[in-house]
Amino acid sequence: MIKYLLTFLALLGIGYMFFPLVMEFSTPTRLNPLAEAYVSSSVNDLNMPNVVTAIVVSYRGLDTLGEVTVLFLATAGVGFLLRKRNHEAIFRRQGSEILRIGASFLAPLIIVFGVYIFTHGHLSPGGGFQGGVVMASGILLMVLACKEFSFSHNLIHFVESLSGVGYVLMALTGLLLIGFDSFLDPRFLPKGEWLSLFSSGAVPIIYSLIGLKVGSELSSVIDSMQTGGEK
Amino acid sequence: MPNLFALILLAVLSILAAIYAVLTKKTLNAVIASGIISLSASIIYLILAAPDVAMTEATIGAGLTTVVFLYALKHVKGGEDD
Amino acid sequence: MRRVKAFIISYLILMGLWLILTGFYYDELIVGSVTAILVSLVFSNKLVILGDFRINPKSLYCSVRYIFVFLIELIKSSIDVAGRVLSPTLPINPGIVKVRTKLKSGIGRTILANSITLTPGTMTVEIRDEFLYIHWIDIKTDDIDTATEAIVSKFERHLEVIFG
Amino acid sequence: MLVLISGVLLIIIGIWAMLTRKNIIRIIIGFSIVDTGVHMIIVAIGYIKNATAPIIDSAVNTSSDISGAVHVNSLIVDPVPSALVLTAIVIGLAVTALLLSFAIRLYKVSGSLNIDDYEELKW
Repeated sequence: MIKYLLTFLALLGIGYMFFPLVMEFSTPTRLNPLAEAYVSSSVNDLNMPNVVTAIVVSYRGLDTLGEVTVLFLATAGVGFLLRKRNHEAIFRRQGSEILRIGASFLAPLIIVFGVYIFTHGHLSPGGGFQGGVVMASGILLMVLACKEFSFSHNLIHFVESLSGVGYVLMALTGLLLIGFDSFLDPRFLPKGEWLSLFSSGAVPIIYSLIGLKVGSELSSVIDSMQTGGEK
Repeated sequence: MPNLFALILLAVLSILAAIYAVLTKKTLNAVIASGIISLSASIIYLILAAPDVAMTEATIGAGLTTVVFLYALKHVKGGEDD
Repeated sequence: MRRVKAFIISYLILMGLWLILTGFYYDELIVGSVTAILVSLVFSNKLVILGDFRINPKSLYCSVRYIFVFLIELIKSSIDVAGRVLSPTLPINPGIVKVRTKLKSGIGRTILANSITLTPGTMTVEIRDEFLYIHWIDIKTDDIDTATEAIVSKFERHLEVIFG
Repeated sequence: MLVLISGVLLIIIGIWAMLTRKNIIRIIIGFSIVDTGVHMIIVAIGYIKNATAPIIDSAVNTSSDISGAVHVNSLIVDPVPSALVLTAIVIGLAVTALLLSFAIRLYKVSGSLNIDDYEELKW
Protein backbone atom coordinates (compact mmCIF):
# COMPACT_ATOMS: atom_id res chain seq x y z
CA MET A 1 0.00 0.00 0.00
CA ILE A 2 2.71 2.45 1.00
CA LYS A 3 4.53 1.51 -2.20
CA TYR A 4 1.58 2.50 -4.38
CA LEU A 5 1.26 5.77 -2.51
CA LEU A 6 4.95 6.54 -3.06
CA THR A 7 4.68 5.73 -6.76
CA PHE A 8 1.64 7.94 -7.07
CA LEU A 9 3.44 10.80 -5.31
CA ALA A 10 6.47 10.42 -7.57
CA LEU A 11 4.30 10.53 -10.70
CA LEU A 12 2.47 13.56 -9.34
CA GLY A 13 5.80 15.28 -8.76
CA ILE A 14 6.92 14.58 -12.32
CA GLY A 15 3.63 15.87 -13.64
CA TYR A 16 4.07 19.03 -11.55
CA MET A 17 7.52 19.57 -13.08
CA PHE A 18 5.94 19.73 -16.53
CA PHE A 19 3.08 21.94 -15.34
CA PRO A 20 4.69 25.34 -16.08
CA LEU A 21 5.84 24.14 -19.51
CA VAL A 22 2.30 23.20 -20.49
CA MET A 23 0.56 26.18 -18.87
CA GLU A 24 2.82 28.95 -20.13
CA PHE A 25 3.19 27.50 -23.59
CA SER A 26 1.71 29.36 -26.50
CA THR A 27 2.25 28.24 -30.06
CA PRO A 28 4.66 30.74 -31.64
CA THR A 29 3.47 32.58 -34.71
CA ARG A 30 6.84 33.16 -36.36
CA LEU A 31 10.35 31.71 -36.41
CA ASN A 32 12.88 32.65 -33.78
CA PRO A 33 16.05 34.47 -35.00
CA LEU A 34 18.27 31.36 -34.86
CA ALA A 35 15.94 29.34 -37.09
CA GLU A 36 15.54 32.37 -39.35
CA ALA A 37 19.32 32.56 -39.78
CA TYR A 38 19.57 28.82 -40.49
CA VAL A 39 16.82 28.99 -43.12
CA SER A 40 18.25 31.96 -44.97
CA SER A 41 21.83 30.67 -44.97
CA SER A 42 20.68 27.17 -45.96
CA VAL A 43 18.97 28.61 -49.02
CA ASN A 44 21.54 31.27 -49.93
CA ASP A 45 24.84 29.75 -48.80
CA LEU A 46 24.37 26.05 -49.38
CA ASN A 47 21.66 26.09 -52.07
CA MET A 48 19.80 23.35 -50.21
CA PRO A 49 16.00 23.08 -50.05
CA ASN A 50 15.76 20.82 -47.00
CA VAL A 51 16.67 23.00 -44.03
CA VAL A 52 16.59 20.05 -41.58
CA THR A 53 19.33 18.31 -43.56
CA ALA A 54 21.33 21.55 -43.63
CA ILE A 55 21.23 21.68 -39.83
CA VAL A 56 21.92 17.97 -39.28
CA VAL A 57 24.83 17.68 -41.70
CA SER A 58 26.36 21.14 -41.74
CA TYR A 59 25.52 23.55 -38.93
CA ARG A 60 25.18 20.94 -36.19
CA GLY A 61 27.47 18.47 -37.95
CA LEU A 62 29.55 17.86 -34.86
CA ASP A 63 26.41 16.53 -33.09
CA THR A 64 25.89 14.10 -35.95
CA LEU A 65 29.49 12.95 -35.75
CA GLY A 66 29.00 12.32 -32.03
CA GLU A 67 25.73 10.52 -32.72
CA VAL A 68 27.34 8.20 -35.25
CA THR A 69 29.96 7.46 -32.59
CA VAL A 70 27.24 6.64 -30.04
CA LEU A 71 25.58 4.35 -32.57
CA PHE A 72 28.88 2.62 -33.24
CA LEU A 73 29.54 2.12 -29.52
CA ALA A 74 26.05 0.72 -28.95
CA THR A 75 26.48 -1.66 -31.88
CA ALA A 76 29.82 -2.79 -30.52
CA GLY A 77 28.23 -3.29 -27.09
CA VAL A 78 25.39 -5.40 -28.52
CA GLY A 79 27.87 -7.44 -30.53
CA PHE A 80 30.03 -8.00 -27.46
CA LEU A 81 27.18 -8.96 -25.13
CA LEU A 82 25.56 -11.32 -27.63
CA ARG A 83 28.65 -12.80 -29.21
CA LYS A 84 28.46 -16.32 -30.49
CA ARG A 85 30.19 -18.90 -28.31
CA ASN A 86 31.02 -21.33 -31.08
CA HIS A 87 30.59 -21.00 -34.77
CA GLU A 88 27.98 -23.69 -35.31
CA ALA A 89 24.98 -22.62 -37.31
CA ILE A 90 21.97 -22.50 -35.03
CA PHE A 91 18.85 -24.38 -36.05
CA ARG A 92 16.26 -22.42 -37.97
CA ARG A 93 13.29 -23.59 -39.96
CA GLN A 94 13.58 -23.21 -43.70
CA GLY A 95 11.09 -20.80 -45.25
CA SER A 96 8.90 -22.01 -48.07
CA GLU A 97 9.97 -21.67 -51.70
CA ILE A 98 7.58 -18.79 -52.46
CA LEU A 99 8.82 -16.83 -49.45
CA ARG A 100 12.48 -17.31 -50.30
CA ILE A 101 12.13 -16.33 -53.96
CA GLY A 102 9.84 -13.42 -53.19
CA ALA A 103 12.25 -12.12 -50.54
CA SER A 104 15.31 -12.40 -52.74
CA PHE A 105 13.44 -10.53 -55.45
CA LEU A 106 12.20 -7.78 -53.11
CA ALA A 107 15.33 -7.15 -51.01
CA PRO A 108 17.36 -5.52 -53.84
CA LEU A 109 14.41 -3.25 -54.64
CA ILE A 110 14.19 -2.21 -50.96
CA ILE A 111 17.92 -1.50 -50.87
CA VAL A 112 17.74 0.64 -54.03
CA PHE A 113 14.89 2.55 -52.41
CA GLY A 114 17.07 3.13 -49.33
CA VAL A 115 19.87 4.45 -51.56
CA TYR A 116 17.34 6.77 -53.21
CA ILE A 117 16.27 8.11 -49.80
CA PHE A 118 19.76 8.96 -48.64
CA THR A 119 21.09 10.37 -51.89
CA HIS A 120 18.12 12.75 -52.08
CA GLY A 121 18.29 13.79 -48.43
CA HIS A 122 19.11 17.37 -49.34
CA LEU A 123 16.20 17.73 -51.77
CA SER A 124 13.29 15.93 -50.16
CA PRO A 125 12.36 14.56 -46.73
CA GLY A 126 14.64 11.75 -45.69
CA GLY A 127 18.35 11.29 -45.43
CA GLY A 128 21.09 9.09 -44.13
CA PHE A 129 19.37 7.75 -41.04
CA GLN A 130 16.07 6.89 -42.71
CA GLY A 131 17.76 5.45 -45.80
CA GLY A 132 20.11 3.39 -43.64
CA VAL A 133 17.17 1.93 -41.72
CA VAL A 134 15.36 1.08 -44.96
CA MET A 135 18.49 -0.75 -46.18
CA ALA A 136 18.73 -2.62 -42.88
CA SER A 137 15.08 -3.68 -43.24
CA GLY A 138 15.93 -5.17 -46.64
CA ILE A 139 18.68 -7.19 -44.97
CA LEU A 140 16.19 -8.16 -42.23
CA LEU A 141 13.80 -9.52 -44.87
CA MET A 142 16.56 -11.74 -46.24
CA VAL A 143 17.58 -12.93 -42.77
CA LEU A 144 13.96 -13.81 -41.92
CA ALA A 145 13.17 -15.59 -45.17
CA CYS A 146 16.32 -17.54 -46.04
CA LYS A 147 17.85 -20.00 -43.65
CA GLU A 148 21.12 -20.27 -45.49
CA PHE A 149 21.45 -16.53 -45.99
CA SER A 150 24.49 -15.26 -44.15
CA PHE A 151 25.34 -11.81 -45.37
CA SER A 152 29.04 -11.52 -45.62
CA HIS A 153 30.34 -10.09 -42.34
CA ASN A 154 33.50 -8.98 -44.05
CA LEU A 155 31.51 -6.93 -46.55
CA ILE A 156 29.44 -5.33 -43.78
CA HIS A 157 32.53 -4.46 -41.73
CA PHE A 158 34.29 -3.15 -44.82
CA VAL A 159 31.37 -0.87 -45.73
CA GLU A 160 31.08 0.31 -42.13
CA SER A 161 34.78 1.15 -41.75
CA LEU A 162 35.01 2.71 -45.19
CA SER A 163 32.02 5.00 -44.63
CA GLY A 164 33.23 5.98 -41.15
CA VAL A 165 36.70 6.87 -42.42
CA GLY A 166 35.16 8.66 -45.41
CA TYR A 167 32.96 10.76 -43.14
CA VAL A 168 35.90 11.93 -41.03
CA LEU A 169 37.98 12.55 -44.16
CA MET A 170 35.19 14.69 -45.61
CA ALA A 171 35.11 16.69 -42.39
CA LEU A 172 38.89 17.18 -42.49
CA THR A 173 38.84 18.15 -46.18
CA GLY A 174 36.75 21.18 -45.30
CA LEU A 175 39.36 22.08 -42.71
CA LEU A 176 42.16 21.85 -45.27
CA LEU A 177 40.50 23.54 -48.21
CA ILE A 178 38.55 26.41 -46.71
CA GLY A 179 40.11 27.56 -43.52
CA PHE A 180 41.05 26.94 -39.95
CA ASP A 181 37.55 27.18 -38.46
CA SER A 182 35.67 25.08 -40.97
CA PHE A 183 35.62 21.54 -39.63
CA LEU A 184 32.67 19.71 -41.29
CA ASP A 185 32.08 22.58 -43.71
CA PRO A 186 30.60 21.09 -46.92
CA ARG A 187 31.23 24.14 -49.09
CA PHE A 188 34.46 22.90 -50.67
CA LEU A 189 32.48 21.43 -53.55
CA PRO A 190 30.49 23.67 -55.92
CA LYS A 191 27.00 24.75 -54.92
CA GLY A 192 25.44 23.41 -58.09
CA GLU A 193 22.01 24.14 -59.49
CA TRP A 194 18.91 24.58 -57.36
CA LEU A 195 17.06 21.25 -56.92
CA SER A 196 19.56 19.11 -58.84
CA LEU A 197 21.18 16.00 -57.43
CA PHE A 198 24.76 17.28 -57.47
CA SER A 199 24.21 20.44 -55.49
CA SER A 200 24.77 22.00 -52.07
CA GLY A 201 28.46 21.15 -51.76
CA ALA A 202 29.51 17.88 -50.23
CA VAL A 203 26.24 17.31 -48.33
CA PRO A 204 24.93 14.46 -50.54
CA ILE A 205 28.26 12.62 -50.21
CA ILE A 206 28.42 13.08 -46.44
CA TYR A 207 24.80 12.00 -46.00
CA SER A 208 25.35 8.95 -48.23
CA LEU A 209 28.33 7.93 -46.10
CA ILE A 210 26.22 8.36 -42.94
CA GLY A 211 23.47 6.28 -44.58
CA LEU A 212 25.85 3.44 -45.46
CA LYS A 213 27.30 3.49 -41.95
CA VAL A 214 23.89 3.46 -40.22
CA GLY A 215 22.65 0.72 -42.55
CA SER A 216 25.61 -1.56 -41.96
CA GLU A 217 25.58 -0.96 -38.19
CA LEU A 218 21.88 -1.70 -37.85
CA SER A 219 22.31 -4.81 -40.02
CA SER A 220 24.94 -6.08 -37.63
CA VAL A 221 22.66 -5.24 -34.65
CA ILE A 222 19.92 -7.33 -36.30
CA ASP A 223 22.39 -10.15 -36.87
CA SER A 224 23.57 -10.12 -33.25
CA MET A 225 20.03 -9.99 -31.89
CA GLN A 226 19.04 -12.83 -34.19
CA THR A 227 21.76 -15.24 -33.11
CA GLY A 228 21.46 -13.90 -29.57
CA GLY A 229 24.61 -15.50 -28.18
CA GLU A 230 23.32 -19.08 -28.44
CA LYS A 231 25.54 -21.50 -26.64
CA MET B 1 -10.22 21.34 -38.85
CA PRO B 2 -9.94 17.73 -40.08
CA ASN B 3 -6.30 17.98 -38.96
CA LEU B 4 -7.39 18.85 -35.43
CA PHE B 5 -9.82 15.94 -35.38
CA ALA B 6 -7.09 13.54 -36.55
CA LEU B 7 -4.70 14.93 -33.94
CA ILE B 8 -7.19 14.33 -31.12
CA LEU B 9 -7.86 10.82 -32.38
CA LEU B 10 -4.15 9.96 -32.64
CA ALA B 11 -3.27 11.48 -29.27
CA VAL B 12 -6.04 9.52 -27.55
CA LEU B 13 -4.99 6.35 -29.41
CA SER B 14 -1.36 6.71 -28.33
CA ILE B 15 -2.25 7.32 -24.68
CA LEU B 16 -4.68 4.38 -24.61
CA ALA B 17 -2.03 2.15 -26.20
CA ALA B 18 0.49 3.30 -23.57
CA ILE B 19 -1.87 2.47 -20.71
CA TYR B 20 -2.58 -0.90 -22.30
CA ALA B 21 1.16 -1.54 -22.65
CA VAL B 22 1.60 -0.97 -18.92
CA LEU B 23 -1.42 -2.91 -17.71
CA THR B 24 -1.53 -5.96 -19.98
CA LYS B 25 -0.35 -9.28 -18.64
CA LYS B 26 1.37 -10.46 -21.81
CA THR B 27 4.76 -8.98 -22.77
CA LEU B 28 4.13 -9.60 -26.47
CA ASN B 29 0.99 -7.45 -26.36
CA ALA B 30 2.96 -4.70 -24.64
CA VAL B 31 5.56 -4.75 -27.41
CA ILE B 32 2.90 -4.44 -30.11
CA ALA B 33 1.21 -1.62 -28.17
CA SER B 34 4.49 0.30 -28.02
CA GLY B 35 4.74 -0.13 -31.80
CA ILE B 36 1.25 1.40 -32.11
CA ILE B 37 2.37 4.37 -29.98
CA SER B 38 5.29 5.01 -32.34
CA LEU B 39 3.11 4.69 -35.43
CA SER B 40 0.52 7.19 -34.18
CA ALA B 41 3.35 9.49 -33.07
CA SER B 42 4.76 9.40 -36.59
CA ILE B 43 1.40 10.44 -38.08
CA ILE B 44 1.21 13.24 -35.49
CA TYR B 45 4.62 14.49 -36.66
CA LEU B 46 3.38 14.44 -40.24
CA ILE B 47 0.41 16.63 -39.26
CA LEU B 48 2.76 18.95 -37.35
CA ALA B 49 4.67 19.49 -40.64
CA ALA B 50 7.85 17.61 -39.72
CA PRO B 51 8.11 14.97 -42.49
CA ASP B 52 11.75 14.10 -41.76
CA VAL B 53 10.93 13.20 -38.18
CA ALA B 54 7.82 11.34 -39.28
CA MET B 55 9.85 9.16 -41.64
CA THR B 56 12.44 8.41 -38.98
CA GLU B 57 9.87 7.56 -36.35
CA ALA B 58 7.90 5.31 -38.72
CA THR B 59 10.95 3.34 -39.87
CA ILE B 60 12.86 3.20 -36.59
CA GLY B 61 10.24 3.49 -33.86
CA ALA B 62 7.50 1.40 -35.38
CA GLY B 63 9.68 -0.88 -37.51
CA LEU B 64 13.10 -1.74 -36.19
CA THR B 65 12.44 -1.23 -32.46
CA THR B 66 9.55 -3.70 -32.61
CA VAL B 67 11.67 -6.22 -34.49
CA VAL B 68 14.52 -5.88 -31.98
CA PHE B 69 12.03 -6.35 -29.11
CA LEU B 70 10.58 -9.44 -30.77
CA TYR B 71 14.03 -10.97 -31.29
CA ALA B 72 14.78 -10.30 -27.62
CA LEU B 73 11.49 -11.96 -26.59
CA LYS B 74 12.48 -15.01 -28.63
CA HIS B 75 15.69 -15.33 -26.63
CA VAL B 76 14.05 -14.93 -23.22
CA LYS B 77 11.35 -17.50 -24.06
CA GLY B 78 8.45 -15.03 -24.23
CA GLY B 79 9.52 -13.09 -21.16
CA GLU B 80 6.42 -13.95 -19.08
CA ASP B 81 7.94 -13.56 -15.65
CA ASP B 82 5.89 -10.88 -14.01
CA MET C 1 25.52 -17.16 -69.51
CA ARG C 2 22.53 -17.50 -67.22
CA ARG C 3 24.27 -15.29 -64.65
CA VAL C 4 25.00 -12.58 -67.20
CA LYS C 5 21.40 -12.61 -68.38
CA ALA C 6 20.17 -12.44 -64.78
CA PHE C 7 22.55 -9.54 -64.12
CA ILE C 8 21.27 -7.57 -67.10
CA ILE C 9 17.62 -8.18 -66.21
CA SER C 10 18.11 -7.21 -62.56
CA TYR C 11 20.02 -4.09 -63.65
CA LEU C 12 17.12 -3.09 -65.89
CA ILE C 13 14.53 -3.67 -63.14
CA LEU C 14 16.48 -1.71 -60.49
CA MET C 15 17.19 1.10 -62.96
CA GLY C 16 13.50 1.23 -63.83
CA LEU C 17 12.61 1.62 -60.14
CA TRP C 18 15.22 4.39 -59.79
CA LEU C 19 13.89 6.29 -62.83
CA ILE C 20 10.30 5.99 -61.58
CA LEU C 21 11.43 7.52 -58.27
CA THR C 22 13.61 10.31 -59.62
CA GLY C 23 12.62 11.26 -63.14
CA PHE C 24 14.83 11.38 -66.18
CA TYR C 25 17.86 13.58 -65.54
CA TYR C 26 21.48 13.24 -66.57
CA ASP C 27 22.99 13.13 -63.06
CA GLU C 28 20.27 10.86 -61.69
CA LEU C 29 21.11 8.40 -64.50
CA ILE C 30 24.77 8.21 -63.42
CA VAL C 31 24.05 7.68 -59.71
CA GLY C 32 21.24 5.23 -60.48
CA SER C 33 23.43 3.15 -62.80
CA VAL C 34 26.19 2.88 -60.20
CA THR C 35 23.67 1.90 -57.53
CA ALA C 36 21.91 -0.66 -59.71
CA ILE C 37 25.20 -2.28 -60.79
CA LEU C 38 26.50 -2.51 -57.20
CA VAL C 39 23.26 -3.94 -55.81
CA SER C 40 22.99 -6.43 -58.69
CA LEU C 41 26.57 -7.56 -58.03
CA VAL C 42 26.09 -7.94 -54.27
CA PHE C 43 22.86 -9.92 -54.73
CA SER C 44 23.97 -11.82 -57.82
CA ASN C 45 23.77 -15.19 -56.01
CA LYS C 46 20.14 -14.59 -55.12
CA LEU C 47 19.07 -12.88 -58.33
CA VAL C 48 20.33 -15.70 -60.56
CA ILE C 49 16.70 -16.91 -60.62
CA LEU C 50 15.91 -14.03 -62.97
CA GLY C 51 18.00 -15.81 -65.62
CA ASP C 52 15.05 -18.14 -66.28
CA PHE C 53 13.31 -15.36 -68.15
CA ARG C 54 13.41 -16.13 -71.86
CA ILE C 55 14.06 -13.18 -74.14
CA ASN C 56 12.42 -13.78 -77.50
CA PRO C 57 9.46 -12.19 -79.27
CA LYS C 58 7.09 -14.98 -78.36
CA SER C 59 7.76 -14.75 -74.65
CA LEU C 60 7.47 -10.94 -74.66
CA TYR C 61 4.12 -11.28 -76.43
CA CYS C 62 3.05 -13.82 -73.83
CA SER C 63 4.12 -11.56 -70.94
CA VAL C 64 1.90 -8.75 -72.19
CA ARG C 65 -0.92 -11.20 -72.80
CA TYR C 66 -0.47 -12.72 -69.35
CA ILE C 67 -1.17 -9.35 -67.73
CA PHE C 68 -4.51 -9.11 -69.55
CA VAL C 69 -5.41 -12.73 -68.77
CA PHE C 70 -4.65 -12.07 -65.12
CA LEU C 71 -6.73 -8.86 -65.03
CA ILE C 72 -9.71 -10.59 -66.65
CA GLU C 73 -9.49 -13.47 -64.17
CA LEU C 74 -9.22 -10.96 -61.31
CA ILE C 75 -12.42 -9.17 -62.37
CA LYS C 76 -14.32 -12.40 -63.06
CA SER C 77 -13.48 -14.00 -59.74
CA SER C 78 -14.06 -10.74 -57.84
CA ILE C 79 -17.61 -10.59 -59.18
CA ASP C 80 -18.08 -14.28 -58.38
CA VAL C 81 -16.92 -13.93 -54.77
CA ALA C 82 -18.90 -10.71 -54.27
CA GLY C 83 -22.00 -12.54 -55.45
CA ARG C 84 -21.37 -15.36 -52.99
CA VAL C 85 -20.87 -12.94 -50.11
CA LEU C 86 -23.99 -10.94 -50.91
CA SER C 87 -26.34 -13.87 -51.54
CA PRO C 88 -28.36 -14.72 -48.41
CA THR C 89 -27.77 -18.49 -48.56
CA LEU C 90 -23.95 -18.06 -48.57
CA PRO C 91 -23.16 -20.79 -51.15
CA ILE C 92 -19.62 -21.64 -50.07
CA ASN C 93 -17.91 -24.98 -49.63
CA PRO C 94 -14.36 -24.20 -48.52
CA GLY C 95 -11.50 -26.65 -48.42
CA ILE C 96 -7.97 -27.34 -49.60
CA VAL C 97 -7.27 -29.05 -52.94
CA LYS C 98 -4.04 -30.38 -54.38
CA VAL C 99 -3.09 -29.41 -57.92
CA ARG C 100 -0.15 -30.17 -60.16
CA THR C 101 2.07 -27.70 -61.98
CA LYS C 102 4.41 -28.34 -64.88
CA LEU C 103 6.59 -25.29 -64.24
CA LYS C 104 10.20 -26.00 -63.27
CA SER C 105 11.72 -22.57 -62.65
CA GLY C 106 11.40 -21.08 -59.18
CA ILE C 107 10.36 -17.60 -60.21
CA GLY C 108 7.69 -18.95 -62.57
CA ARG C 109 6.22 -21.04 -59.75
CA THR C 110 6.29 -18.02 -57.43
CA ILE C 111 4.45 -15.88 -59.98
CA LEU C 112 1.91 -18.67 -60.51
CA ALA C 113 1.31 -19.05 -56.76
CA ASN C 114 0.98 -15.29 -56.29
CA SER C 115 -1.44 -14.98 -59.20
CA ILE C 116 -3.59 -17.70 -57.69
CA THR C 117 -3.48 -15.94 -54.33
CA LEU C 118 -4.34 -12.55 -55.79
CA THR C 119 -7.49 -13.76 -57.53
CA PRO C 120 -10.23 -13.80 -54.89
CA GLY C 121 -11.59 -17.17 -53.87
CA THR C 122 -8.38 -19.14 -54.27
CA MET C 123 -5.26 -18.94 -52.13
CA THR C 124 -1.99 -20.85 -52.30
CA VAL C 125 -1.17 -22.36 -48.94
CA GLU C 126 1.95 -24.40 -49.60
CA ILE C 127 4.12 -25.48 -52.50
CA ARG C 128 5.90 -28.84 -52.39
CA ASP C 129 7.80 -30.26 -55.37
CA GLU C 130 5.30 -30.28 -58.23
CA PHE C 131 2.18 -29.91 -56.10
CA LEU C 132 0.44 -26.75 -54.98
CA TYR C 133 -1.97 -26.85 -52.07
CA ILE C 134 -4.76 -24.35 -52.66
CA HIS C 135 -7.51 -23.16 -50.38
CA TRP C 136 -10.62 -22.87 -52.54
CA ILE C 137 -13.79 -21.10 -51.48
CA ASP C 138 -16.08 -23.45 -53.39
CA ILE C 139 -14.68 -26.91 -54.03
CA LYS C 140 -16.13 -28.35 -57.20
CA THR C 141 -13.91 -31.42 -57.29
CA ASP C 142 -11.11 -32.98 -55.30
CA ASP C 143 -9.56 -34.76 -58.27
CA ILE C 144 -6.04 -33.46 -59.00
CA ASP C 145 -6.36 -33.20 -62.77
CA THR C 146 -9.79 -31.56 -62.84
CA ALA C 147 -8.77 -29.02 -60.19
CA THR C 148 -5.57 -28.29 -62.12
CA GLU C 149 -7.64 -27.68 -65.23
CA ALA C 150 -9.93 -25.30 -63.31
CA ILE C 151 -7.40 -23.22 -61.41
CA VAL C 152 -3.87 -23.52 -62.76
CA SER C 153 -3.90 -24.16 -66.48
CA LYS C 154 -5.16 -20.76 -67.63
CA PHE C 155 -2.15 -19.07 -66.00
CA GLU C 156 0.29 -21.86 -66.61
CA ARG C 157 -0.13 -21.84 -70.38
CA HIS C 158 1.44 -18.41 -70.65
CA LEU C 159 3.99 -18.77 -67.87
CA GLU C 160 5.31 -21.91 -69.53
CA VAL C 161 6.25 -19.92 -72.63
CA ILE C 162 7.86 -17.16 -70.57
CA PHE C 163 9.86 -19.19 -68.06
CA GLY C 164 9.82 -22.82 -69.10
CA MET D 1 -0.74 22.21 -27.20
CA LEU D 2 -2.68 18.98 -27.49
CA VAL D 3 0.42 17.11 -28.58
CA LEU D 4 2.36 18.70 -25.74
CA ILE D 5 -0.13 17.37 -23.18
CA SER D 6 -0.16 13.90 -24.72
CA GLY D 7 3.65 13.89 -24.71
CA VAL D 8 3.68 14.74 -20.99
CA LEU D 9 1.09 12.01 -20.34
CA LEU D 10 3.21 9.50 -22.26
CA ILE D 11 6.25 10.41 -20.15
CA ILE D 12 4.24 9.93 -16.94
CA ILE D 13 2.82 6.59 -18.12
CA GLY D 14 6.29 5.40 -19.12
CA ILE D 15 7.76 6.30 -15.73
CA TRP D 16 4.80 4.57 -14.08
CA ALA D 17 5.68 1.44 -16.04
CA MET D 18 9.34 1.71 -15.05
CA LEU D 19 8.46 2.13 -11.36
CA THR D 20 5.82 -0.55 -10.90
CA ARG D 21 6.78 -3.40 -13.25
CA LYS D 22 9.09 -6.17 -12.12
CA ASN D 23 9.84 -7.66 -15.53
CA ILE D 24 12.98 -6.22 -17.13
CA ILE D 25 11.50 -6.28 -20.66
CA ARG D 26 8.49 -4.31 -19.40
CA ILE D 27 10.82 -1.72 -17.86
CA ILE D 28 12.54 -1.34 -21.23
CA ILE D 29 9.14 -0.88 -22.90
CA GLY D 30 8.46 1.88 -20.36
CA PHE D 31 11.76 3.48 -21.34
CA SER D 32 10.80 3.48 -25.01
CA ILE D 33 7.42 5.05 -24.16
CA VAL D 34 9.22 7.86 -22.29
CA ASP D 35 11.44 8.27 -25.35
CA THR D 36 8.45 8.75 -27.65
CA GLY D 37 6.89 11.22 -25.22
CA VAL D 38 10.02 13.39 -25.12
CA HIS D 39 10.19 13.44 -28.92
CA MET D 40 6.53 14.50 -29.09
CA ILE D 41 7.16 17.40 -26.71
CA ILE D 42 10.17 18.67 -28.66
CA VAL D 43 8.35 18.48 -32.01
CA ALA D 44 5.29 20.22 -30.55
CA ILE D 45 7.45 23.10 -29.28
CA GLY D 46 8.82 23.67 -32.80
CA TYR D 47 5.39 23.85 -34.44
CA ILE D 48 4.14 27.14 -35.80
CA LYS D 49 0.49 27.68 -36.62
CA ASN D 50 -0.50 27.09 -40.27
CA ALA D 51 3.13 26.55 -41.29
CA THR D 52 4.49 24.16 -43.91
CA ALA D 53 7.37 21.73 -43.71
CA PRO D 54 10.90 23.21 -43.64
CA ILE D 55 11.64 22.25 -47.24
CA ILE D 56 11.96 25.21 -49.57
CA ASP D 57 10.46 24.06 -52.86
CA SER D 58 7.84 25.43 -55.21
CA ALA D 59 5.11 25.17 -52.54
CA VAL D 60 6.84 27.83 -50.43
CA ASN D 61 6.50 31.50 -51.34
CA THR D 62 9.97 33.00 -51.86
CA SER D 63 11.32 36.21 -53.33
CA SER D 64 14.82 37.34 -54.25
CA ASP D 65 16.23 40.85 -53.89
CA ILE D 66 18.67 42.73 -56.11
CA SER D 67 21.81 41.05 -54.83
CA GLY D 68 20.32 37.61 -55.57
CA ALA D 69 19.69 36.62 -51.95
CA VAL D 70 16.47 34.62 -51.48
CA HIS D 71 13.96 35.49 -48.78
CA VAL D 72 11.41 33.01 -47.53
CA ASN D 73 8.06 34.74 -47.19
CA SER D 74 5.60 32.05 -46.14
CA LEU D 75 5.65 30.45 -42.70
CA ILE D 76 7.67 27.26 -42.20
CA VAL D 77 8.03 25.30 -38.97
CA ASP D 78 11.15 25.58 -36.83
CA PRO D 79 13.73 23.17 -38.33
CA VAL D 80 15.99 23.01 -35.24
CA PRO D 81 13.76 20.75 -33.06
CA SER D 82 13.21 18.48 -36.08
CA ALA D 83 16.95 18.05 -36.51
CA LEU D 84 17.43 17.34 -32.79
CA VAL D 85 14.62 14.76 -32.68
CA LEU D 86 15.97 13.09 -35.83
CA THR D 87 19.22 12.24 -34.06
CA ALA D 88 17.48 11.45 -30.75
CA ILE D 89 15.28 8.76 -32.34
CA VAL D 90 18.26 6.91 -33.81
CA ILE D 91 20.13 7.04 -30.51
CA GLY D 92 16.95 5.80 -28.79
CA LEU D 93 16.99 2.68 -30.97
CA ALA D 94 20.68 2.06 -30.22
CA VAL D 95 20.15 2.44 -26.47
CA THR D 96 17.08 0.17 -26.55
CA ALA D 97 19.03 -2.51 -28.40
CA LEU D 98 21.86 -2.27 -25.85
CA LEU D 99 19.40 -2.53 -22.92
CA LEU D 100 17.72 -5.55 -24.50
CA SER D 101 21.04 -7.29 -25.03
CA PHE D 102 21.81 -6.73 -21.34
CA ALA D 103 18.43 -8.28 -20.50
CA ILE D 104 19.16 -11.29 -22.72
CA ARG D 105 22.56 -11.76 -21.04
CA LEU D 106 20.99 -11.58 -17.57
CA TYR D 107 18.41 -14.18 -18.59
CA LYS D 108 21.09 -16.47 -20.04
CA VAL D 109 23.19 -16.21 -16.86
CA SER D 110 20.52 -16.64 -14.18
CA GLY D 111 17.34 -17.69 -15.98
CA SER D 112 15.09 -14.99 -14.61
CA LEU D 113 13.75 -11.65 -15.78
CA ASN D 114 12.37 -10.52 -12.42
CA ILE D 115 14.43 -7.69 -10.97
CA ASP D 116 13.70 -8.93 -7.45
CA ASP D 117 15.90 -11.96 -8.19
CA TYR D 118 18.97 -9.82 -8.71
CA GLU D 119 20.13 -9.07 -5.19
CA GLU D 120 23.89 -8.90 -5.71
CA LEU D 121 23.85 -5.12 -5.97
CA LYS D 122 21.68 -4.47 -2.90
CA TRP D 123 23.36 -3.14 0.20
